[in-house]
Amino acid sequence: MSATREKTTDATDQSLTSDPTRVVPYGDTLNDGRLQLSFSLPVPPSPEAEEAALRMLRAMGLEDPAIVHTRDLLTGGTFFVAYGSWREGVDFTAIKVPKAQSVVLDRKEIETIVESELLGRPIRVIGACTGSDAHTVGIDAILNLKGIAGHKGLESYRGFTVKNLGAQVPNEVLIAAARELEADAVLVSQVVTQKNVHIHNLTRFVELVEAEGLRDRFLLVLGGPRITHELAMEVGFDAGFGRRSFAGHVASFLVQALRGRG
Amino acid sequence: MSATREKTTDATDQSLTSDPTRVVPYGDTLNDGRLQLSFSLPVPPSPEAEEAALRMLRAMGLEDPAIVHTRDLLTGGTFFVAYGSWREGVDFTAIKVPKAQSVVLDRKEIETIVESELLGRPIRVIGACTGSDAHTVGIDAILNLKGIAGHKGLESYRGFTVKNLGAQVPNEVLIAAARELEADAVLVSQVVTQKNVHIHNLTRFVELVEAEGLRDRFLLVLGGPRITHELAMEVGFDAGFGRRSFAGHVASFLVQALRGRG
Amino acid sequence: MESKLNLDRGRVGEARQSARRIADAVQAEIDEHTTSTVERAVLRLYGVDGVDDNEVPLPNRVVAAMEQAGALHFGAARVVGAALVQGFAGPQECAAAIAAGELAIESLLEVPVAEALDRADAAGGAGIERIRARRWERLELRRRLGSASGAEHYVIVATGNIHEDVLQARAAARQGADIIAVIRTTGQSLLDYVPFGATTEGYGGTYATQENFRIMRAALDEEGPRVGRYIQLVNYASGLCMPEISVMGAFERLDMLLNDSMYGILFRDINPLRTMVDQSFSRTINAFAGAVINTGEDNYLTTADAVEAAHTVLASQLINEQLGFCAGLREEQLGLGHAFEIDPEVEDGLLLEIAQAQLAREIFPRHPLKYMPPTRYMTGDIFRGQSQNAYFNLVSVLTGQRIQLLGMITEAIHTPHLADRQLALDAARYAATTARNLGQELRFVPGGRIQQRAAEVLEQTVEFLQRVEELGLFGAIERGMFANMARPVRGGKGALGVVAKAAEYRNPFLDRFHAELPLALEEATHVSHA
Amino acid sequence: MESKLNLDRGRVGEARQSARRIADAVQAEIDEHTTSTVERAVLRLYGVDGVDDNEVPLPNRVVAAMEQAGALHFGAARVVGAALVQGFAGPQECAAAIAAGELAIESLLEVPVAEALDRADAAGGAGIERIRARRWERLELRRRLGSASGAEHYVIVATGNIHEDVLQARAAARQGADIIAVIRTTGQSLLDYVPFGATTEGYGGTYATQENFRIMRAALDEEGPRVGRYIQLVNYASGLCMPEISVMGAFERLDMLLNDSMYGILFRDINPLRTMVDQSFSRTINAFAGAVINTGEDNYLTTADAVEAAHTVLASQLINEQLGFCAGLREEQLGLGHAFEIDPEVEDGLLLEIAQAQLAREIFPRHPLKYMPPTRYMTGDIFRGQSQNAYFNLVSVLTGQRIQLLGMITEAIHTPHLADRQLALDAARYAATTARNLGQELRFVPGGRIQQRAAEVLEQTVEFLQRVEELGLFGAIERGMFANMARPVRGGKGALGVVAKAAEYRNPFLDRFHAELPLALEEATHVSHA
Ligand code: B12
Ligand code: B12
Ligand SMILES: Cc1ncc(COP(=O)(O)O)c(C=O)c1O
Ligand SMILES: Cc1ncc(COP(=O)(O)O)c(C=O)c1O
Repeated sequence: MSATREKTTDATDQSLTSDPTRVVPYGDTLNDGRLQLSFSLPVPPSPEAEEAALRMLRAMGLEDPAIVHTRDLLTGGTFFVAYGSWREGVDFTAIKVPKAQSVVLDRKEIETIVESELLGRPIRVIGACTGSDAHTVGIDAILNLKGIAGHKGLESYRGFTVKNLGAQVPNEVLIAAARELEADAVLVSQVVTQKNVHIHNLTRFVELVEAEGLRDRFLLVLGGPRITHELAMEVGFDAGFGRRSFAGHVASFLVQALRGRG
Repeated sequence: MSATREKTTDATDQSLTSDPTRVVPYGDTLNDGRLQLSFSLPVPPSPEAEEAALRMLRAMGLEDPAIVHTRDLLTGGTFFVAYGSWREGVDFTAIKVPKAQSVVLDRKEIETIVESELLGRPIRVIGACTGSDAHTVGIDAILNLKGIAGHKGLESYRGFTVKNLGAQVPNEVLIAAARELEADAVLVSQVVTQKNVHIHNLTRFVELVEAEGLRDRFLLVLGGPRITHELAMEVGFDAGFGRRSFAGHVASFLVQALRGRG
Repeated sequence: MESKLNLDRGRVGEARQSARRIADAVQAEIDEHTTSTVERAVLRLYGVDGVDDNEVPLPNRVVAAMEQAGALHFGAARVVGAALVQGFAGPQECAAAIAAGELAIESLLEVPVAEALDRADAAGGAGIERIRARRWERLELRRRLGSASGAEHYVIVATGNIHEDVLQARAAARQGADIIAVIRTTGQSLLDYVPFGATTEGYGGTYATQENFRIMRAALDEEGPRVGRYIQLVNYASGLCMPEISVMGAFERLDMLLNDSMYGILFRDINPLRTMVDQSFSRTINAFAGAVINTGEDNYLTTADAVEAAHTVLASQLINEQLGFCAGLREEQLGLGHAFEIDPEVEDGLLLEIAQAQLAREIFPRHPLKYMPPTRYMTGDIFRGQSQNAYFNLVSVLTGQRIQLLGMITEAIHTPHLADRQLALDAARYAATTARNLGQELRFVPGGRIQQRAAEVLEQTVEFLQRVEELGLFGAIERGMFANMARPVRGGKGALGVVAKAAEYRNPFLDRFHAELPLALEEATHVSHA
Repeated sequence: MESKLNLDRGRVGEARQSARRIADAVQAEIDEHTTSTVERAVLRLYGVDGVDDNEVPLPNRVVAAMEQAGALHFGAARVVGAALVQGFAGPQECAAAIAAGELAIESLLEVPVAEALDRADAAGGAGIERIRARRWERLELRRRLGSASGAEHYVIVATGNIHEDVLQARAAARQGADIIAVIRTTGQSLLDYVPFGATTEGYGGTYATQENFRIMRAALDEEGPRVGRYIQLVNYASGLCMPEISVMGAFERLDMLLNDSMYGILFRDINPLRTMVDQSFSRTINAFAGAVINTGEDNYLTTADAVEAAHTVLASQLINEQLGFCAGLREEQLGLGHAFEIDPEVEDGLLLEIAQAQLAREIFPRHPLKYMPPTRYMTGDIFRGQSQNAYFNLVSVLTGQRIQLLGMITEAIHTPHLADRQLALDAARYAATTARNLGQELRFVPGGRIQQRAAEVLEQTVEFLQRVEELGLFGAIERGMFANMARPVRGGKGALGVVAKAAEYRNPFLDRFHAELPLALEEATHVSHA
């Protein structure tokens, strides 16, 4: 029957990307590269302001930039919501992330390593939220028995001795206490990051530790919602933990790092 | 009294920018360049995915990129909310925006021009929402008496004859009607822009007008929420109007353009 | 259900009676007519499918031949029956022969009517069983997989490419959606045929084709067990091919169809009588298929003002209900539409929204109401949009809406991105959790603003329906009483496709479907939980 | 105001009586003591100001000298009075001389007490008149410019740089803010002095200095007429310098001060007795200055769970109220704190929030309650954050909160950007408009979840306060009954700065302020509109 012809296709389970060496954002079409931005420019609303916004978006390498909303901020500024497409691509296959610890271990594994392979005594950990920072919920979540979101704190692990100095602890006080405890690891929490106050405070901390010749005595561990491992390394710590870190992550790092130290 | 000293300063009414030739976004500090982004990458959540996001942000020229939120999209994708600083700067003093009309006139001025300087007869305007597009609210807002947001439509202006063909009008039908009416201006509305359907449709429209040798007979005016003047020019129209356009803008353009034509 | 609005039940009854009379009058006209797409739907029910080399579907070829022969008013069943009498292997072969010019309609009309119709009746069994099987399949899957207990969260995919739609629909299911609608490409409603095969080139949506339905259905059936609930699939039985799309939906187990009685007239300028005839048969098909239909009252508020035109929404819901009953749908299959479309700048707008949503809930207690999110007053300010959607979600939970379309923060910008849907699903789930029992805890002050508003809208509706009744529905439409759209009864697209039925006209499917309706409650797919 | 919660008024009375007795016991101890910052505040009230070459404020130099001389318990007034008797031109000259080492405290103690105190009394007039003038100025400005009729929308600026703060505060005023708080830099609360001059280098906030107060006040006074309403200015009288900051606030016409009785103890580990004495005098100053104070119960919910610890919030509000009354504040000046801090994942969390907010509203009907937005459960998901804030704004409108702090979508990320505030103000205004009269229209089901929850929290509060009463407030704090923070009564920072008053101790300001209190209703700046 030449007058009819049957077509059919199968729903193949596609992926959101066509090329892992050129990963771009996915809006609603493969490789559309679509992303959303919002920002304020320090100029009052006008066609020129919109043009400035578009130039900025183009300078960022965005194709088809579109301003979808503007709002007069009433003080010489304009708020923009915009969309654009970024299609340069990131080579995903080339990414190797330095992680704080090679493996996240479970409680059993951690406790076994402490018992069988490590120092033959509990690991001594001291922690504080330092400088003028008074946000203790994070460090408490890591150290205290109670933990957070169902993850118990380091206190709950067999083989760890934990001391939590709390809020607004001066660097000097923390270092003195660490020395007194003969700590294996010093944990520092920094939550306030405005104007890089944490960088100043952390740099000072590491300087003090080094000045006292203690750098090799302690593992230095940093944490906080705006902290990345990278940043921690930069300021001279051994590891850094950001959002959604739990005691298990820290413990995994500690046992592996201490094992590494032999 | 040397033991005391008085300090005082005055609150100067600062501006949000220090240098109009290097305009950058304003977050909460002069020249911080801070902006917000959100996007999905076609890779599952992982430290590598975050690194890919950071690389993308850096490739866009953003300093201090920070990922503040990730969400598993459960299909091999990850949603990110991020912040970063763009500090290259746009030279605001160099921006000259080509506007559809040099001046936005008020109703009186427009009507006076029509009466005293123009054709000696009403300006004939025809409009439609063309192709498969059925969004008439925009073109109705421009043409119909009622207008929108307190701005009456073109019908309400003395000296204009207006015909609105409504929704889903084929290009051929609009052109034939324009010819029949001996229109001075043809107004086209395009709201649906997905996969650039409007570009295809508009390009075809201009081709048809040109093929019929009518390009010089009509002023071609384009409008819609995703339309810019720039885009309108590119597809061969005389002017383009985007979000928050009103009849007054169009009328201003028309009388000035027609005056220009002599 | 206890009334929170203290409605005047007598007035509700009057309004419903009025709508009943309006519908009955229309139904009388419907019963006298058939249309090209109704007959194409009959052919599809017989299993006729496929396209010719010009991509013209075979049902269109057959109906075109009938039209040319001036034989449409006899109905396609007679043609099929006659061909079978003449020895064709089946309806598909018959259609192919007609398309190939090898078989003339005229010759088929020579077959004795009674004999042709007998064969036509018998041949209909396969199509009917096919639909019945799909219906049982759905019941079984829903029983096995379960479904949402509160509102069903409904999102759209609209990439234009069925394969990309599938990807996004799968994602949406995993992200928490209960219902997935594949939006149609712009313009399809004005096509007087249904495209064929898998398609990848739509704008603002994807072509509704049977193959696309099949592909999506298969994908969602795979997701169901993975996410632990049955995922419903929606498409549009609107426009010039309402009954055909309903057939396709019935064959591919679509769970829900946009299937309004007046939408095509008002918003697509389709001929009024054509639309009425088409909606009637398509709804009967949906009724038998166990699908839920969605009506489009929300659309009124995109051109008319939500505060001023509130009563037209209620009036239209009542008319849609009665026309639905005429077609054999039961209450549990009537997803009557309404929307959260009051300008956010209106003082006490939220009170009015609550009044309206609760009003619909109380007047249609067993109906799975379809509640649309803000669209008209969404802007490029995606942050304000998120607030608007938050209040919409809250009102939805508060008033026990069942089919909850989710608002997208990018509503004014583009068809939804992958992440837009995720954000919308998260926001709806948040509302459903944090306000789970809020509706049970709140009462409205007697005679206060909310109750007053509801009473006022009801009153206006009664009056409005009286006027419609006087004018007749077609007359009212002609005068622009709905959505400010005046549509002349003889005007509009597709008028040529309407014919008065011949005396010996027969549509075996219509008869059989009606004979077996209404479906038992447990067979009507969606049990309203209101 | 009609009760929506159907509260047991008897139990409310019992709770309040309990709090009254708790406060009275503490007040007895307060009356016996003074502190270094109280005396520095006295010096500031005399007009002593400025810093030495090491940036040490003169009031600190004088008090340090008194402490060294073991003379703090006599009070600074005597020192000032004695210096005036000895012929010093005024308190400032006296302080400068002491700071320069040219005048020994010992020599001043030789001046006959009565004579010194007489002069001290007389010399206080200038400071008192300065404050009174500011109070009248405020009344006049508010009368002239008007202010918000519903909730007052409160936003923060926190750049660290007073000039950048000014820019942003002006913007916020134009964008719709009614109240602007300049957040303090981290760590200032633990400084035992108040920095001096304009500052540009804070972290997470800007130093509270008198000059910064003046700069911001001047800027907002300029904005007021432009935006057509009086813009209120807020800072923190918390930490080790509560009374001094209150003096500065009174001099510079701050309208509102964060000024809790327990915050310093619980959250800054400041010595309990010190805090109690300090809060008492600082509140008396604020009472006389016509300022509103804000308490910090919201902070409890950043470490304790909002569902479980709800009663500690109410208990603390009652204690803060009674201690406020002891200090001379009237109800209209008591901005008692509470917060929308229930985990968004909690089922029916919104019902609990409504119950809590309404409970506060009904128990403190004339108080301008300070309602804090979600902070703890805000994440980097700025879109979910916008929904959380939408519900917060709605509950605020629904329950008639007066001082509405606005939630920022970037709460979990950074101190607010310019645009964050705009979005927050837009969102709050949207809620205020769309739900303007919603509170009036809704009733809670008798004995339903909301009423039950309110009754339960009230009951727990009564019991909790009884236990606090038994232990005494210091004992209860020592046992960690508030915010899970155990603070030993002798521990904490600043303990050394507390001394028992000498028999002949005199604080002329305390006496004069109390003598003129309470302010007339029309003089208490904020008339609650609840
Ligand atoms: C609770 C809170 C407070 C409470 C703190 C109570 C307490 N005892 O901790 C109170 C009310 C006292 C407070 C006060 C202030 N706060 Co505050 N606060 C918050 C809030 C709402 C939640 C923080 C929190 O508890 N998160 C929950 C914990 C579990 O998360 P986390 O800290 O990220 O910890 C996790 C990880 O980061 C990691 N982690 C954290 N530390 C460590 C350490 C180690 C070693 C490791 C391995 C891991 C680790 O593991 C944890 C568990 O997963 C945030 C906003 C928000 N929603 O995030 C603002 C916030 C942190 N505060 C802020 C500010 C500015 C302040 C003030 C300075 C404001 C002021 N000027 O008055 C004051 C002063 C405090 C001070 N001196 O530091 C800003 C910081 C801005 C910035 N990026 O610089 C925020 C972001 C709010 C804002 N947008 O302005 N705050
Ligand atoms: C109302 C509406 C509808 C109504 C239209 C009713 C009608 N008679 O117009 C109905 C319900 C029918 C509808 C249907 C569809 N819609 Co629709 N709809 C909208 C909605 C909610 C509002 C549009 C509107 O009325 N805006 C108000 C007017 C006044 O604004 P405006 O059009 O921008 O016009 C102003 C300016 O742009 C300018 N202007 C406009 N035209 C012109 C012309 C000239 C000459 C000039 C000078 C100026 C000018 O001036 C106007 C006044 O200021 C938007 C979402 C939104 N909030 O924007 C979606 C939206 C436009 N729709 C959309 C889609 C995809 C559809 C459908 C295709 C979906 C589908 N597949 O079923 C269908 C089919 C319609 C079709 N065939 O075109 C998309 C378009 C996406 C895109 N960018 O491609 C949107 C953005 C929603 C979304 N996010 O998916 N829609
Ligand atoms: C009932 C109904 N049918 C159909 C549609 C879709 O429109 P179109 O006719 O463009 O496919 C809608 C859209 O909102 C609708 O509500
Ligand atoms: C009552 C009160 N005082 C003071 C503060 C500010 O904290 P800090 O002591 O760090 O200035 C807060 C913060 O929330 C508060 O609620």
